[in-house]
Amino acid sequence: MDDEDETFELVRPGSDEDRLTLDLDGWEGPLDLLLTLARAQKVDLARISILALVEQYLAFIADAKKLKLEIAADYLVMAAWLAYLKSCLLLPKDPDIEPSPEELATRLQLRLQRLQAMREAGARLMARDRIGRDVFLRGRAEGLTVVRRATWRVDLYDLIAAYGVVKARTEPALHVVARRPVMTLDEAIQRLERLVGAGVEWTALEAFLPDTPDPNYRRSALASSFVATLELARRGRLAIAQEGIFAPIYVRAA
Amino acid sequence: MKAPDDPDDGVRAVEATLFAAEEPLGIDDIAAYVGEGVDVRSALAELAEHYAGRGVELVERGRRWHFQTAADLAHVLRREREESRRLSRAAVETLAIIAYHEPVSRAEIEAIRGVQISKGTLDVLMEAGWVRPAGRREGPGRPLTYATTQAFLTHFGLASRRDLPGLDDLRAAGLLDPVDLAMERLTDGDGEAELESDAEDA
Amino acid sequence: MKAPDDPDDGVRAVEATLFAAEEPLGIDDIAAYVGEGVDVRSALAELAEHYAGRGVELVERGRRWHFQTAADLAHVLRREREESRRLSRAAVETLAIIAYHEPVSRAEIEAIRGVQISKGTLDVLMEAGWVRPAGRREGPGRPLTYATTQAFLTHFGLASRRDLPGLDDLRAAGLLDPVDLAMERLTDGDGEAELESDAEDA
Repeated sequence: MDDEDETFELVRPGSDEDRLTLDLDGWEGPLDLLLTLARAQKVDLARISILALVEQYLAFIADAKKLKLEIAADYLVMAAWLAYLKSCLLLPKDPDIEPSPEELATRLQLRLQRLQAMREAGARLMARDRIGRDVFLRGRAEGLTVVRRATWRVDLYDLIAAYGVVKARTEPALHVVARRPVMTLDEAIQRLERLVGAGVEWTALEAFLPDTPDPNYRRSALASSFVATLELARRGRLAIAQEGIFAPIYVRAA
Repeated sequence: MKAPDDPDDGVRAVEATLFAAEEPLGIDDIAAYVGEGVDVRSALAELAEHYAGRGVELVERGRRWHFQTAADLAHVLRREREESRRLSRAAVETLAIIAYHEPVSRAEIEAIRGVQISKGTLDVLMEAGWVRPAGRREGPGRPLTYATTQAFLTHFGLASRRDLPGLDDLRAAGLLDPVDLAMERLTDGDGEAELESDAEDA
Repeated sequence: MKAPDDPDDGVRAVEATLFAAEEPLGIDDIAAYVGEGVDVRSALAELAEHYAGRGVELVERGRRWHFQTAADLAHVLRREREESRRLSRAAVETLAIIAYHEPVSRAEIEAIRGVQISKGTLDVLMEAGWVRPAGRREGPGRPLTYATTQAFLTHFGLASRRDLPGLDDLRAAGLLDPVDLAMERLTDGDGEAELESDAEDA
């Protein structure tokens, strides 16, 4: 237990909490805990005994369990893995095992070295002369000003076109509607209802379209009449037949 | 590296304190930072002399000291940047209405446009130098009226307002055709800021 | 009054501009204020020399320049011992990993630390303005990468990333290479390993 006391001290400097209430929150994961234990060996990480480290970790977890401390799953996963690694390292060499336990141990060592390197780098970074702590910027900088001067892009055409828009918007423009080559749905329904009448012969929808040279009007009439057939069929006034997709549509009185 | 005229640490401390201070400091304030051992008064004298003629000067105002940039360099610290921007549609329409109907009040502009104009629109036109207030109209409320300026004529290459095309000209040019104009605006697509969804569709 | 070593107006203008600026300025920024006729680069060199050893110094951080108080006067100016923004250990480590490995993905950071990054860690670093997203890496999953910012260099007093403490040693020791690569080196022995940036073993 003495070892662990020392470890707590190492990791939680300045912590004045009662050690019985300690859990594993003090560590940033199992790798962090391993690194702390490794540093307690007080040798270069490159020459550390992985086997001894594994023993320490497992002992630590066992102690934590005894104290009924909460142990997060990833610490337990690491413990299981280390127990496996330990058994592999102790058993006679089996060349069939890939990767070899030695390689796994080396990898662990490399990871600890990297974490250690970044931890030290972070500490050195934080210890630099930092603005607002060690060095200070000017307290009341006058500030530099950029005066933005807008130059507007607009020409005479924009101006008179805008006036045209205003005028067109406020003046009623009835003539536009009258000129549109459109057959409205109401128109189409009335027309179709009249033309189909009581005819019981299947007749192609096209036959009911108005005779017009204007292709736009013809297209509008076709669209409106098609919708009109659907509407009239819904009302039970006529029946629709079609042999296949895109085949001619036939109608007759229902 | 140190030259013989390098400042001593007391002077340096006073210099740094004044530099970092958020407001002008009195001698006592400075002493509270730099400590007992420093002769603040003589440090200030040394600094004032050192900075004389530089881009930054140490000045005393009402027994308080601070650094400030040299007054003759004020013009350096501000620069102008020209930004070419497209006038919003609301502004162009408003300008056009003023040009065709001046002098015209804000309420009249809105009546002609059929849409309200936002506060900034007239400001922008006045800032551009194209529109000016043109007195108040006699009558209820005495509304302020607006008119165009000489700069407006110059910018748009007009000798006078009479050069603006009349309604007949506009119609002949197809500029009164709402469908075409609506189409044009749809394809224009320059991201108008002003939202005017009404009255577009014919 | 003018001594022979008094600065010329170009130098004074650069001095005043940097004094007045609220943030570090690049050479182009300065030139935009002081105008065409000034050799900003040589003015900066002259100013840096002039201020060396004074209570206020001119420093370059990532190609941007600013004045700050001399580091050895920290004890004079430090108002309170408490750091206003105390970073968690996770944040410090994460910042170091990003600085020494950038651009680096989240998975790579986690591989080095052996734990997942908790939600707030990167946020805190980005909020401080020290870390920024640095684009996605080509490859499986196209992970987002992170890098440090100009403000990071400024805050930590680094002229450039090359100034990161111990960077050369870490690089020489291979400690900035991923474990897989280091492993390959160890087993191959010839040190000629292909660079593989993707994640280390979990």
